[in-house]
Amino acid sequence: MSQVTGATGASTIHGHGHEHGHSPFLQHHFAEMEQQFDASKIGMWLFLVTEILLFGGLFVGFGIMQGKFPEAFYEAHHHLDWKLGALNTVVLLVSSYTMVMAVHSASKSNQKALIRYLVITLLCAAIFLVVKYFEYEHKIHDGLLPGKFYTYKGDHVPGGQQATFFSFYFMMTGLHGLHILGGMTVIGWVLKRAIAGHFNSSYYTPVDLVGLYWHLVDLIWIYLFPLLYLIS
Amino acid sequence: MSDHSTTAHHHPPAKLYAGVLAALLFLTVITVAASRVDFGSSSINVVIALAIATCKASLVILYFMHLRYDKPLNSLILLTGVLFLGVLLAFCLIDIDSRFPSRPSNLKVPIAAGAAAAGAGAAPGTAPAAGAPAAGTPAPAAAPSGGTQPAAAPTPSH
Amino acid sequence: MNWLRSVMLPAEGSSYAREVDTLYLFLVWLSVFFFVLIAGLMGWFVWRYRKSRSRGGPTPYITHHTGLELVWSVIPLLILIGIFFWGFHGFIKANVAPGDALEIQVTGKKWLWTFEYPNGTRSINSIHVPVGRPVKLVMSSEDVIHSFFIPSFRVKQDVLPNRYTELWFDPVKPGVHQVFCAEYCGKSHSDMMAKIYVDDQAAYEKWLEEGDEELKKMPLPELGKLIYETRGCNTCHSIDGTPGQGPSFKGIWGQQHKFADGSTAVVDANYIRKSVLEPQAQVRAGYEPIMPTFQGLLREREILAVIEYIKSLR
Amino acid sequence: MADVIAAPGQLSGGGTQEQKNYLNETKGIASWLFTVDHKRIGIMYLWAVLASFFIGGVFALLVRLELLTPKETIMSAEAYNRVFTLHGAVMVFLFIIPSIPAALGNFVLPLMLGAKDVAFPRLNLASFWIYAIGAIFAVTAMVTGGVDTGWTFYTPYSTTTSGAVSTMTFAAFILGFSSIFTGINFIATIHKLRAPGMSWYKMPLFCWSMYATSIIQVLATPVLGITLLLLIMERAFQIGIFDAKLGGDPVLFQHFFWFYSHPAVYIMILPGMAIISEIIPVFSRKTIFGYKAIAFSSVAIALVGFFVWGHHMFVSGQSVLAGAIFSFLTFLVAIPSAIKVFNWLTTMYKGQISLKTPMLYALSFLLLFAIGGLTGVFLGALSVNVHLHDTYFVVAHFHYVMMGGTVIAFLGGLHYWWPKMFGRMFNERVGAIACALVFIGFNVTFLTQFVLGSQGMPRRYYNYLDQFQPLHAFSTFGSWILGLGLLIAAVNLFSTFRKKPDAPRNPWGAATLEWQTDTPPITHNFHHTPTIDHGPYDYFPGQRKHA
Repeated sequence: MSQVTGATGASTIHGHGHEHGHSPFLQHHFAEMEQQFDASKIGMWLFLVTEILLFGGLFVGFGIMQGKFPEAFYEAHHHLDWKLGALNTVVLLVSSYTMVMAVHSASKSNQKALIRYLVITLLCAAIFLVVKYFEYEHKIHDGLLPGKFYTYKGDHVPGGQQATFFSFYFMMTGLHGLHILGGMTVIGWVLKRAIAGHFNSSYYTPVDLVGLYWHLVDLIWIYLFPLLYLIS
Repeated sequence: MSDHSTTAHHHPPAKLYAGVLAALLFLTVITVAASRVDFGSSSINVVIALAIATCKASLVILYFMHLRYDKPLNSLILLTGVLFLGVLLAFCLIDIDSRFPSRPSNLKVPIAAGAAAAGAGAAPGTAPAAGAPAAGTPAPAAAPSGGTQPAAAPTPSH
Repeated sequence: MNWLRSVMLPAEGSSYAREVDTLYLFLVWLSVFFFVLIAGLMGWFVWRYRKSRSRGGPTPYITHHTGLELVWSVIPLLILIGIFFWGFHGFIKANVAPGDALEIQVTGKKWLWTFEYPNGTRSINSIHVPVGRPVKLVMSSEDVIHSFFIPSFRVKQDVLPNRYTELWFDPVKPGVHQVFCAEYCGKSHSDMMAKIYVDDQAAYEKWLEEGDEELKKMPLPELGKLIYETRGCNTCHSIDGTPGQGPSFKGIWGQQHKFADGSTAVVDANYIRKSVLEPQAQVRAGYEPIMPTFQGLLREREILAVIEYIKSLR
Repeated sequence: MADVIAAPGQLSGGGTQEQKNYLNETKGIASWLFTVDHKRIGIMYLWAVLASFFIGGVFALLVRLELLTPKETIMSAEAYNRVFTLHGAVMVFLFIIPSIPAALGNFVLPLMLGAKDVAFPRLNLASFWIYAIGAIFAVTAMVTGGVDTGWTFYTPYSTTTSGAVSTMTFAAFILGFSSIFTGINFIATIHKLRAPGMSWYKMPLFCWSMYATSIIQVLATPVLGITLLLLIMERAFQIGIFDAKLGGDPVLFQHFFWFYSHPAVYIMILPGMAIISEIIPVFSRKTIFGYKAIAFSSVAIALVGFFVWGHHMFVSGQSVLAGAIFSFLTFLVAIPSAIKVFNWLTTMYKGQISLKTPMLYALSFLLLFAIGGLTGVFLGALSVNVHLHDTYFVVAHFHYVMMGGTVIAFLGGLHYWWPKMFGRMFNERVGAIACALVFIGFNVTFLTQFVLGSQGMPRRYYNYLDQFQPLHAFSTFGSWILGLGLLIAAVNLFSTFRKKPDAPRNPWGAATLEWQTDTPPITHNFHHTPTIDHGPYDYFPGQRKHA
């Protein structure tokens, strides 16, 4: 309950209709920008926690199934190309960097740099998806598909747990891929608004929040990469 | 009325972000290297891989997501979320790992989906369960069904 | 005190049941005490401090009373911790079977229970056990999760498809005990019942060799009807013509039946005997090959009884 | 505001001419369906939730009617399995989880905090729309073949049975997001939009309980989302995580499901407690006893509630160690609930108690929730749980807590805030009769089920042994009385729309902020932002010497 001061801290003069340079983006039910910014940050972090728990459920399921069938999972992970995984990790880390630079330049009202960094971030995301496409295409070709579509014949460890591994592989990377797509559309929306000049040092909340979301997507990949690609 | 321009949100210098990126890339190299080395049992390997990933994650959270410069409530929210994810993992593991798969001493007919009540010595005549293929199922009876094998104790599933 | 036990709980079948009952009755009286305390206080406050009786002045401004609040937090906590250990003690007893128990293997399958004794005899939906000797059931399921529940022994254990679960009881006096399936498992979940006959040693020995006494004297069609209802035939074969998971028995005697492999045969004694003992050999067209074999489950006389019963279903 | 709160009834003379308020400011369907006003969204949620309650109630009456006699009474086994499943699913996902937080909470929380609206109004509207889409999926599942797996969707039955299981699980998945959005909204609102001067301990206890409920909604619902997603994947592609034949573990589904579903029962009861914490002090005209105890108990229930889900699985093949840990933690989570009941009881000591309809419902809540809580102790004790698990004892226990607790509190809150919402007073006498009928019908229906369950009658049984028939018949008669009582309460409330708004600004003389503004409130809630000079339960001036 540390957050006690809340809205009352700063402002003494209150009430209706007291205009003193309100930004056009201040919504009617907030007293001033600081309160609106904090509220949106709380909302965003709560949303990020729900994402962490959503992916967390998958990670826990994967961890338990790996605990039950370690040899089958170790055997199955050889089909994954760790070099492509590492490349994707680097691509996402760079995109995180460019995203945070975008937020930084937005806070400095540097519109050109903001637009440049957002475009680079979008490009990195696109590269990530292209690499992902190659990985999937290779798996589909070999028949390493989830559940009942698993037609790969060369399993050494009996019992068919490789299919479970690939079920988890496709669910985790698939859900993550969907979140990347979601992230790209949202960055596109922020880019459109940046070009329209909506953001300056006193109001760049959307850029900040989209940045938080993008870093979370990168965070999930940081955990996905070692757990899926580098089982030893 | 406090001036609500950028001083309200402290922003570190741009060079710090470049340093953090370099650290992250370096840690990625370490992750790949660590996976090459076998640190004894597979669980230790997983713990080390997770430790490195957590370092990278905390770098991203603290600097890229500004959690270090933000109001403490946001970190409290994140910590609560991660804590309850840990609760889910811990309590599931308490149950699933501490469950010993009990085996009957007099088991003659392995419990496989296909091998319901095969007759003693009579024709194999396996009557597979509704709809399930008669193929040998993995858990727990890896042994083929039917027949008079001596106590075909199934390999434990875990 | 015993009137409450007889009203609330089924008759005790095993020694373990007594321990559960004492904790259960303790909890009943504890709940009655707290409920009367709360209801009584509430009733008294509502009557004593009703609006029409008050003088209308400000009510006392009592915000908290640390002592009182500590009392009603710590005391319930201690009581509950006590109940935890009592419950845990009973739970340990229910989970660890004695070494010399008679081990019977149970298989749950959609809507019937099959049992197998150490000496190989099998039975469906009913078992006979000697009184005084603990019995351990080792259970697993062939399709979905079921749950083996014996109210009079106060024991219950889920039956899982991927592993064995155990349940044990030691019957104290002869009698018949009802078994329910307690985990929802589909259409005939409520018909998936079995019976445990607790016999004294002599009766148990006799049963092991040649089966029940009164079944011998029963006329064949009537015995056939009893087997139809108790051995699980009714869960798949109807007798009113409506097809279920298996074909209906109504009026099939003497009919020409087509099989999945195209061949046909007239329904007669041999046809029924073959489909009882080797159901997979000839499966009727349009039906799944899911019928379990009754080889070793039905004695010779019981198969004859089933044939007579089907013959009687004109 | 010199004198604190006028005694009830003095502030009469409400809406003589047609005052401008949130109901009549803008007209037309579009102004409702695309509103971002938290009050209108609350009202829309209210109608949707009452409709779901009606549908779920009809299914309940059908279940009880079928159980009047052992064999077939009015429907076949498959039909019965579908009806009891839909009763469970509709009541849980469509009614009881959104009912108090989204319907009453949306309306009242910003008013109580002195705010103009919730923190994210558009997210609030999105939450309602997602609820509507989820409800449509649920109805399609009902129509296209129904679901016969029970509202718990246990595998491997749910992955091998026919029927629209995937559609219903997808509906529950979508409804989960509606619940998450409400939770996010309320946490941000409570943190950032309290009126000036309203510290955390001057906030009404309703807001504390809503805060605790939102914590659970945000932390538990995503795990339900991923569990249902895995279930759909298992049904569609046999991915082999829950299916035993492919090496999966059905008990793992139960762990994931109950990790959400036990905190979900606290999502259901905490809002009920929130309303009781508001009603009892008002109708006793006495300040709440143990404000901080009740506030912290709410948050404690929310947090400890995440550690106890294993008591649903004592006999499911769970290990003895896990059983012991879950049983011990279950007893810990029972303490805060007990503390709250004792605090409400002590609030009434030396008060001036007026038995208006909301208070009657609050008193019924105290009795029924006490029984519900005490029977929970039976199910927490390990050895007794082995006998009582999956029997009618469990059915009676959770109906006492969910229906006797949350639904009775919901009815109390509905009557309490009805004048504020629609500006019309309901008939007290008819309200009292309805409450009495509901109380009697409820007890007749469910007290018998405790006996049924203890005697070993398993739950979800279509056909039962003849020895249980008298008790089942008695329980079915009770369900008719309960149904009648609810019908009378509904007619009593809806008939208020036939007359002109006649409710005074503060009919009950409450001290919380929502009763200081107009009845029904204007769109922006307050003419000018309220300043806090008295506590939420200070009914007499100058009493608050020490904060």
